[in-house]
Amino acid sequence: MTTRRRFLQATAGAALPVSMHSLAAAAISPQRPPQFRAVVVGSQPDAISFGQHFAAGGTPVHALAEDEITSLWLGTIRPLWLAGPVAIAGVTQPATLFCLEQLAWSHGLRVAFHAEHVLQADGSTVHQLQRGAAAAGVTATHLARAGATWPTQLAQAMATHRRHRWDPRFGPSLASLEPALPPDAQLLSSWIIAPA
Amino acid sequence: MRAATPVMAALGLMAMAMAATGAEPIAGEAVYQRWCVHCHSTGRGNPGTESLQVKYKGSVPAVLLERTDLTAEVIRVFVRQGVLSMPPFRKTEITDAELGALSTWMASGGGKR
Amino acid sequence: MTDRRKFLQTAAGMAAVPAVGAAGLALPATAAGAQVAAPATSISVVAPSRLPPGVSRPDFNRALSAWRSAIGADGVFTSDADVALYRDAYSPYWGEPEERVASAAVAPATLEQVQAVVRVANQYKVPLYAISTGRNLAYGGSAPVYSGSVVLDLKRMNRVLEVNERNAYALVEPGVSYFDLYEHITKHNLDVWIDPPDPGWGSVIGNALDGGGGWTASPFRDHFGAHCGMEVVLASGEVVRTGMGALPDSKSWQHNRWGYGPWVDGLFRQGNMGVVTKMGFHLMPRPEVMQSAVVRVPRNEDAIALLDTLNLLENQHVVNGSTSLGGVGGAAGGNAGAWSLTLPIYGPEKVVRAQMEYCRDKFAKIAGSTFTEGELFRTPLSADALTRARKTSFGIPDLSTFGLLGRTHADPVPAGGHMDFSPILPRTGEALLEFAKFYRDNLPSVSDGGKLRFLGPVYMTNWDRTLVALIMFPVGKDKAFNARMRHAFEQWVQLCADRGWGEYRTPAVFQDAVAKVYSYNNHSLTRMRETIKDALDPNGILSPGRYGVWPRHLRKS
Amino acid sequence: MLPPNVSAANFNRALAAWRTAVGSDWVFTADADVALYRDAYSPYWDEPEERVASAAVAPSTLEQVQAVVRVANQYKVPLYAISTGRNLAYGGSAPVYSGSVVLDLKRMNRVLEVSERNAYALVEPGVSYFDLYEHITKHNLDVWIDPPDPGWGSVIGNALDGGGGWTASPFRDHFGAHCGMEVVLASGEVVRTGMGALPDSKSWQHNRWGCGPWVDGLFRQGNMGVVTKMGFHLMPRPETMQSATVMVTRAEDVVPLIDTVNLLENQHVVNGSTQLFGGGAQWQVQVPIYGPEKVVRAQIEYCRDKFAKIAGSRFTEGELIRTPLDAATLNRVRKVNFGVPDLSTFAMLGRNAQNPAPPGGNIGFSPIIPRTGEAVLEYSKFYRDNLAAISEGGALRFQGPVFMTNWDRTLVAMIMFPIGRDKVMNAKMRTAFEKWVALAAARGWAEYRAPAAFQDQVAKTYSYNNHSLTRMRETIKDALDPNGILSPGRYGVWPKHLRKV
Repeated sequence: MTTRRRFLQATAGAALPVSMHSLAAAAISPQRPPQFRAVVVGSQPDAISFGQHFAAGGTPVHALAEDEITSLWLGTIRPLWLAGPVAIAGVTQPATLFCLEQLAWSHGLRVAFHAEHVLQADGSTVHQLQRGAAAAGVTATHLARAGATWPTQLAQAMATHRRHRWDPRFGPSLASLEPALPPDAQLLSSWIIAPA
Repeated sequence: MRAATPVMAALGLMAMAMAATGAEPIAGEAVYQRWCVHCHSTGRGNPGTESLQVKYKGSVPAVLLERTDLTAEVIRVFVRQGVLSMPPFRKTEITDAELGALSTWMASGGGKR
Repeated sequence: MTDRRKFLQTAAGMAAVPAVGAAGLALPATAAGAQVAAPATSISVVAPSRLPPGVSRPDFNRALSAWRSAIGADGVFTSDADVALYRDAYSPYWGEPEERVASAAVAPATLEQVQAVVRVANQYKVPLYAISTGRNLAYGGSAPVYSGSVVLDLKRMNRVLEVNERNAYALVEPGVSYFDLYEHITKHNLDVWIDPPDPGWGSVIGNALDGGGGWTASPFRDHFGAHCGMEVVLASGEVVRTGMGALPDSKSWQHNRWGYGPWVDGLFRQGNMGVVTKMGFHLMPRPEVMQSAVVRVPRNEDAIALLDTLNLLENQHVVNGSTSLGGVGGAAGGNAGAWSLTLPIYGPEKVVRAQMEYCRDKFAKIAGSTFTEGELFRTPLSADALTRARKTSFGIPDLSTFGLLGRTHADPVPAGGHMDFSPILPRTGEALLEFAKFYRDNLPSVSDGGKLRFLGPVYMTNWDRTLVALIMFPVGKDKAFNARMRHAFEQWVQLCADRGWGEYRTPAVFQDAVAKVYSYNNHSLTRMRETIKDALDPNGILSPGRYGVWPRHLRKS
Repeated sequence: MLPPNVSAANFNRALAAWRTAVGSDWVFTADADVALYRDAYSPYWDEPEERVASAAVAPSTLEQVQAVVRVANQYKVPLYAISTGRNLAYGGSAPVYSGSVVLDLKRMNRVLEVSERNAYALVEPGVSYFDLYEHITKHNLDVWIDPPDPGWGSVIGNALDGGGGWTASPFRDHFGAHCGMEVVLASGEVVRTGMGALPDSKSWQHNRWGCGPWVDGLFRQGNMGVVTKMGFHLMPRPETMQSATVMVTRAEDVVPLIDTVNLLENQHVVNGSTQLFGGGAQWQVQVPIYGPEKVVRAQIEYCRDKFAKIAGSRFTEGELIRTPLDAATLNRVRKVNFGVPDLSTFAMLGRNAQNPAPPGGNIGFSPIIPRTGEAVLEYSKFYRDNLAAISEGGALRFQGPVFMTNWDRTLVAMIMFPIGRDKVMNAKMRTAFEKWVALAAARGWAEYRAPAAFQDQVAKTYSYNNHSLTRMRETIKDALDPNGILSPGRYGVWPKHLRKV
């Protein structure tokens, strides 16, 4: 009879789809220690490609099954932050950022960078930087110019940029409230949660 | 969902008693059915009858309605003062008029005499 | 099936009560000249002060005449004979100066009349004591806690306002007794059950507000817990409706219990913050069958596994009936067939049989235990089945309980009344054994070397998750006997308090002593209740002193 | 920002006193820190009317709570108590009275006791459903908790706001399943209710009522005190759960459908959280049952017979699931139905007919209607008739109505309102919410709970006898909290000095 504790540990691992595991393992040796102790990505294609870049660099990347954050939080991120505030990044649904942000506050972390990407019906993407462009070393025009490769460009910028601390003036991000979106457009959030 | 009509049980509720005699309920009997029947009728679970059986050991019937020696005045005193574990009955429960009708009805053995 | 009655009789057998002379009063001879033994009372022995404390004669007369014009002269009782009817038939101070008596009584018949009576009382600062049917015997009956109060008798408000079969609820007035509600349900052929306590003549509302319980299935046995919505008259005379009733012409007053915002209903439980004039109750749809079983365990310490198993079964709602724990062994410390437990289950036949089997498996784990299934009763009960069943366990009110403490073969000359001492213990076998030993150790001193006989302790498991050790004190009309019983009662209260055991309910005369036991942080809960009382009833006119809550002007600081 | 009616001098004295009481790093005044207490789903987001905190104080012990409250009472600084502050869709962590100092109890997160034998827990306000579940798992205790949708909320906070969960009755009614409280009053005095009033009582979490007037209800959706401990009755792990769904295909069959659900629930044959889906001609209800296998199978069969009486209805038995669940099973069921807290309500696919709330900001309009099929049909028509006008021709996209039967004997017809960053859209949503409240009240329907921004309006619909219940509550509030410092305005109860005559 599986006791509750054993299956809780078991489910923690389930958050990582097999593909992501293999990518991380095959990575060439990273030049520098990874910027983020974890990268979280939703199930959308752009998010996956954002994650692949970090996986290649040896950063542990967690793709959420059906954007369900619970097991990742209980199994991976909470243990990380219980040991101390360490930066994480991701491209996910706004609600995932909202949950992680709320949980981060009591561990001494805040949203240092937040950008929103409106995936239009016609396939194009409109970017809007909400907070902390400096923290990620990226601008809206930079992303716009990248066209369909914006996820990789964004990942590259974040991976190489050094200063991921949050600005003491930052209060809560706007992750909880959706902007007015054109019909059948999709919204993705990219973010960094970092210590002061 | 509708089950068979719940049996009236041996409580002898006013409706049952009325149906049985077919006559307009004599005020006295209605008061008896409402207040006295639960302790002073026959059968199991009648503390009044059991108490009077122990007290008189059969020298007089334990069931009040079978008594022939009760006067309206005695009934009135017991109803208004109670005895042992039988508490008195207030006028908001049994009015003087109802007590009058009850006493005469019981003293006549429930209208039999 | 050992039912409470048989068990109590065995307990009663242990405690024969010394003969008590009945203070005789000559009675008119019966028609046949036989001298009818007089009821042990005389109405003029105690002349009630006839003037409420702190009220001038002119003010009291003004109040009386205002009441007469508000509710009619026949609703205002002032003569000695009428007012004496409000004495507590089981008062432990019977015939003594300290007996709590009414100065008068008023009996309104409608909400508007209740409001008028309360407004007049508030104007002239006349203390009222509200009773519903006044049948709260063993807990104070129809007499006031504050002697000299005017009794507000709600018996004439006896309308069954609604019984809804589809959503299984009733809305009643305070004067409606269990007999009245049962009669209504039977007459209209409604397929729901009521949950009667022992005596069926008590008020459905009154019993709930005093924290009483009944004998069918949980959660309906917790009468206050099963209520849904109230209408209450405050000391100002204003009327309030709680829960969804606060919404004008709400359609769900008896559906949702909580309503919106702070829930005030609890203030009226064992309280004096208002006069309840309507109350809704959730009822149980008629269960198709009931079957009970009896579990017996051989060793005294088996009580631990027995109660743990019972808790598991009840907390999973596999057992929903009113369980009752029996055991002579426990009290006497020996091991002869230590404990027995009845397990009634109500529901559809196939479900009850599966639940019974599950219980059998669980109790089988206790070495040496036996599990005996009783008869499966199908409802509605046939006349024949009724002769074998205990009515109250099938939602049928009766008064058979008075057979226990009245004059019986086992007890030919009883004291007459009784009062209940009912401390709450933790719902564990360890607590049960601790209490049994505590009782044995203290019985000699508290009972004057065995001269005073108490009935019990009866360990009652019929409140969900709660264990009550009930000890019954006979009370009669003999002053010396009553005084010693009172002293013993107060001793038990203190001895239990020192062990972390407090009563769930208590007779009026001991409500102060018991309230003082709930003294956490220098009586902070009592002081909080007093703060609320002073705000809602500044003149302190509603049931002063009930459950130890006194208005400001009567609190000895 | 200063709390209203408090001088800068007094506010500074209060802040200094709080710093000595709880330590300066637990008194938040910096804008960025205080901003974290904004209501993430505020329908007034970024507008002048948004209710915001002036500061926040986070005590970690009973004595510190008493000290903070005494100081607030001394300088008449309004406090707003939150447990974990996750009461999203009902006001979150922001105060009802803008400018109040938030009393954040998140640091009081000790699980004080969990008894497996007597199936109860005693917790502090900062304990979330995750925390309690983790405690039970770590100690391998064979009891279940009853989590609401997001599992990060406070066990105490959710109960005090009238919330509910998704396992079996009576545990789903969180306030109804509580047993015993410890509360700090506005005077700073501490009170214990029920058997807790008896010094070193041994049955505080056994018997709920204690002796004498029961005051616990005053703290439900209330502001009469700060609850610092609360006991809860828990359910022993049920051996199995099996659900069935019943479908009817004629609109009027929703009447016998609900009558049958009522009969089964009122007899406690069905104890799981039933749920009504559908609309128009097609209605469906689920009847989950928890308990020992043989018992559950007999109960499901009984349900089958009862529903079979509805001509044309279809009864489909679901899988019988044995507990404890292995990982694979847990991943394919709705965790909260098995006492496992999660945050799936925020996931994209977390949206389901049972919980249509959009992942982002939303507020719920949740009126109680009678638990009958007729009421469902009447409400559906009421919604259809008024939708066009209130939604401004469909411009405002509400979700619902969702007919929730998971409170015993109660039926809630919830309509969800998305809240975004667009001030114009939010303003339209607010107006629409107020219209629904007024229209429903006229039909004898009113809300069981309300977001902070609408608590006043909803309180006014409970107006029997010229608002006599509200006035009674105000009388008690003025007596227990004369300076009106505890959560002023919560559920429409305002202190004397803030009541517009």
